[in-house]
Amino acid sequence: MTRRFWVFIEQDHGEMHPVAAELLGVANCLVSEVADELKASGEEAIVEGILVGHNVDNVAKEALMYGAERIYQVDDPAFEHYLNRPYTEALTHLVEKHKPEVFLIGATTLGRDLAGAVATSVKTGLTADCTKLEMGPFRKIEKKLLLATRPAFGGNVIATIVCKDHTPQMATVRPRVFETPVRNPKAKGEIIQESFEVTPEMMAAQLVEFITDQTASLNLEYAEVIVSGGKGLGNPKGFDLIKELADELGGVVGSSRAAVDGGWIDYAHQVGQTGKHVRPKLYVACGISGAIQHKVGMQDSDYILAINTDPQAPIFEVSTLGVVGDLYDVIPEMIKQLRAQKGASA
Amino acid sequence: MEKNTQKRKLPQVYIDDMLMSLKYFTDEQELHLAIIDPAVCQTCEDQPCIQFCPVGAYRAQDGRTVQIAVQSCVECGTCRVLCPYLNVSWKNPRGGFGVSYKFG
Amino acid sequence: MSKDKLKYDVIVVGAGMAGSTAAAIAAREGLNVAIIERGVKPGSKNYFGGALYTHALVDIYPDFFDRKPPLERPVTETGFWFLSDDGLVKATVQGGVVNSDPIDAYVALRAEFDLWWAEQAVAEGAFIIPKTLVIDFLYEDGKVVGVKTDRPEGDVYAPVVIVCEGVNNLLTQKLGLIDHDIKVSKTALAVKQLISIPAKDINARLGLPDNNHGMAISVIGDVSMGLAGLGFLYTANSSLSLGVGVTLDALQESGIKPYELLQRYLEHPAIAPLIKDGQMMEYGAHLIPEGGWTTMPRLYTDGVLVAGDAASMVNALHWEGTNMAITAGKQAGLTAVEAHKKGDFSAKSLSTYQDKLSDLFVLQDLKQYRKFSAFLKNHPQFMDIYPTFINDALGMFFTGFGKPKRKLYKDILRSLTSRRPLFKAIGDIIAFGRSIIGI
Amino acid sequence: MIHLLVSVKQVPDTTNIRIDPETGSMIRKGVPAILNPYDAHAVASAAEWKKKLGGKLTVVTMGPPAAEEALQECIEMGADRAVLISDRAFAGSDTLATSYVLAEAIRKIDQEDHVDLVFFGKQAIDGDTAQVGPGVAIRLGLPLVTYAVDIQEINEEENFALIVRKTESGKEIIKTSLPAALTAEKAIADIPYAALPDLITSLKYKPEVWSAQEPVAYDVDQIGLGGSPTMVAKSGSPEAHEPAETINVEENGLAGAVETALGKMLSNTSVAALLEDQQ
Repeated sequence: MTRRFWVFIEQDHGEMHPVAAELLGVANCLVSEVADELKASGEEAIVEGILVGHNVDNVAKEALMYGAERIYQVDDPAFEHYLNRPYTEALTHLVEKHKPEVFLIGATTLGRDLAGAVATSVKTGLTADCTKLEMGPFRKIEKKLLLATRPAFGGNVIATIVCKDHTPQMATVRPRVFETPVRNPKAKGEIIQESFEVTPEMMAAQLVEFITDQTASLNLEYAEVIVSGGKGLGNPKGFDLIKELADELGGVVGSSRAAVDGGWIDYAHQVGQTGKHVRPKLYVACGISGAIQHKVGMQDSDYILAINTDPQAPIFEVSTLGVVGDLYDVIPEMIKQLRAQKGASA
Repeated sequence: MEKNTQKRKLPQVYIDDMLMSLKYFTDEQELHLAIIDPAVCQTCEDQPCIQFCPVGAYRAQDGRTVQIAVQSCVECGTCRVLCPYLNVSWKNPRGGFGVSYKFG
Repeated sequence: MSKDKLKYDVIVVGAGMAGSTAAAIAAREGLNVAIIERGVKPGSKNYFGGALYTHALVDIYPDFFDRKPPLERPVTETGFWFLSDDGLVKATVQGGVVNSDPIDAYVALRAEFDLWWAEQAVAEGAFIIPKTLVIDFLYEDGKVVGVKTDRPEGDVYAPVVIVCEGVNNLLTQKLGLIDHDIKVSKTALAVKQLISIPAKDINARLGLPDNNHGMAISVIGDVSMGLAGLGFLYTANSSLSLGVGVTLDALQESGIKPYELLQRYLEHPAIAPLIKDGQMMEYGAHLIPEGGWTTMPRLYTDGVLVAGDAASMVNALHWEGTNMAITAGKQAGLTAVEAHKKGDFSAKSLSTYQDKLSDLFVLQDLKQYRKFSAFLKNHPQFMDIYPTFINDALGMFFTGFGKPKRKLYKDILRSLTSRRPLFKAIGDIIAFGRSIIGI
Repeated sequence: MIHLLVSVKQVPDTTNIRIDPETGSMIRKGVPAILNPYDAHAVASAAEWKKKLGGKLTVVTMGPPAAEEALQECIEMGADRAVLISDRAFAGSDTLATSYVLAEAIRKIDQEDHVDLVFFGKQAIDGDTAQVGPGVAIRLGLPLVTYAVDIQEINEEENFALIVRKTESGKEIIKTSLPAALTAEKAIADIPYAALPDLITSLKYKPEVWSAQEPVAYDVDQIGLGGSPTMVAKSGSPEAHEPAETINVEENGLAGAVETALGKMLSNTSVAALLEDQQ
């Protein structure tokens, strides 16, 4: 019997979503964690990608390069745009046909409701927004189970959840929680076309119009890059430097409450408990000590760079990377090197 | 008790750490506090609202105008009573909104 | 929704100590009573030090303790702590008179207790309308016949309205029962922190034998940095309530930020060890009306009675506010019942409310203490010189080993006279006596 | 006449959670229970459409008796009928069991009076799983539109609805036949300030209480712990973040420190992608 570790390969108009690659990496780790059981039982384990869409052959090839050994591809015009019902029915059919042991799906807006529907349709357990996944023993159950760890009650409690005697054990994971595995362009693997008959009843909901959101005004809450200034700037003029770095990174200017208190910048820029909650991809905190009420407003950012003269500043507790130094030196140097890089690659 | 010589000074307090402990039902549609005439604040000598609001909801902006973080208010009334120019439009929040003490 | 008018026999504005009591008393006599509370639930807008006094609670519900009220620790030890800059003299009393059965005072947390207290009024038949703000009155030929709320279709009618809106008595002012807003010289701002500390640590650090013992302490001296005001410490079951109240004019003159004054009190060398490793559960602030007699509005007009903080019913020196509110609430409730029996809701008919209160401690005490807040303002020595002197005097007395005692007593006396000439100190004591006797 | 239904949940208010340091479990005392914020906006939207088109709004919740308060809040916002599904047998239900209980209850209500559109909040702020809505929709065979930020049209004659949903890359307008299901973002509707008579009605309203036996006879194997494949192996408070890796300007020199920092940032694919977009 083959132990199948599945990953849903999410794609958007033929573009593979990076979270799929991250989860293929995780799936291969899980397989390595059951190597001892495989040797003992003589069973085999395989990481397989599940791809649903229309004209998505290149996505299948791409997935093989990130560690999928086999792809089941359902390619049909009905699946060109994501709709919950047809996608759920197709996945349910594949699960019932191949009986995977573990099924990982990216916790994107698409993945979150697709996983909920599939888990219910297949009558199995699902753990959402996991921050850690591993195969491990649980009580007296003979085979290792998927131990899925996730935050609950607004991040105040961390729980490890198991799905016993139901398969597949399903879990969703937010993008960028796990590293992206190395892309191996020479990877080989099998792509199996699976057919699935979509009934009209499944197509009760249709996409009528799609409005891309480039024009979303760069307001703080939805900005992708935020460069924030705090008390460490010393005076209002400091925000000119912050603005320059923000423009260089294509971001917007934020601030801590202390800067707003000092009257250096308008209240609309304030990030924090009594200001705005933000989740940008990149948050650069300059001269911000990082008192708790500021951290609450920005700790969900994906990547946090903090620049502060004080190595003990609390901001370093939540940042991904810290530079200990005077921002009036560090920022101009950073702008210079960014421009140099742009110059080189332009 | 350790003996220290000079009189104990006033500690620096970051008011927002206090606010983290409070439960608010924030009224998205109506603000119950407002500055009646911002120009008056610019002439106000010591701006007591900023100094004595127990939750630091009043903040000086550039040019000595005053901004209110209304959602931090605990409806104590100090600003209304201390404002030398009666320049604060002070109302209780709409029913069900504002601070909601968990312990009290 | 039915279009006919919302009509009750009595409307009570505010579900605090006074409001819920008035509603319970009126409902008990068979009247159809509505309490209109602006908070999400009764208690969510109420805040105090503080302790509740058994005499008032039992007067409303004789079976009070059988109802299992949500009280914190009983107050088995109470008194003054005199804080100097870095020292402390504890003048507290326990046992004896304090050890009555049942105990005279219980520490409480208002969010939980006021909700329970309002539920007792509901059990008597009152109806609570939460999440609704009363913004004005409804009149018919000059007489109040109901209230206007801030909700659509929000008019509610009743021949008598009992206003228990609390210290910010905007409605009472709107009725013209008082011609001014609350005064900076007659109002204190109190700020407080409730700090969670395991019960066994509270008992160990404060010398309480078990969780069934508690403290209510008035803290005088360094806590208010010489400003006219008082600090306090109350022991809840597994948390400590520590705060300080200072009159607004003194605070304004000092330029001190209220939360910095509180933090300084919490960092006092004698206080900090009590709250070590404690977790702050809630910070809050509230005004306390200290004008008493001198800022009391007229207590009644056509169709309206006023009770509680809205009527300045607080005796700051004795930390009496909630019991006055409960007592006044009861008399207001009874007055409403009588008015219904007489079918006369005029000011004259409702004036019996004032007469009832005059025979009780509420108005008597407030009248007697009418000069006290002015006294405090003019005698700052009670807030810094005398507490520090008491610390020095007792400190020297109990460490005067090997010192010629004649010199010791001279030093003790000089530690007073160096700060305040003797005849002035005596004058202060006399002035204190007069202000609390009310002559 | 339209019949709309909203599935709601009463949740502990997680913005004020305190964790008992010893046991690592949540301290319940002093933590108010509230109507899940996303559900409140869903009810507000359903109430708007019920008033506009004329019809009935039913709300349903699965929870302890105290959840009655959350249902009263829905009546205040304009719901006409509230059903509380409460039974000890449901204790410990995970999302699979929960979606079974809710789906069967909605099926029963639909038999009495056909339901045109089922609303869910996007997610519950205590569990944050966002699985119950999709689970119930698939069990009832309803087309599902998630992350709805606006309902443009509900057309009873031609039996369709136009719903706008928000995704990372933009906004989609979905046309779905009725009956259907949607999960709502807060933007779908503002919460009204109820008229006093509605508030008073809600205070006196007693919801219908359904048990595990009637009026729906639930299959015991699909509810409670027995019906829940997932269970909590262990839980505790999050370990403190260890401080970030820091580069010191003094030690590495200004240019060197910034270069290393930029290098590390660019090794992160999403940051690298971001910076390329700016070229």
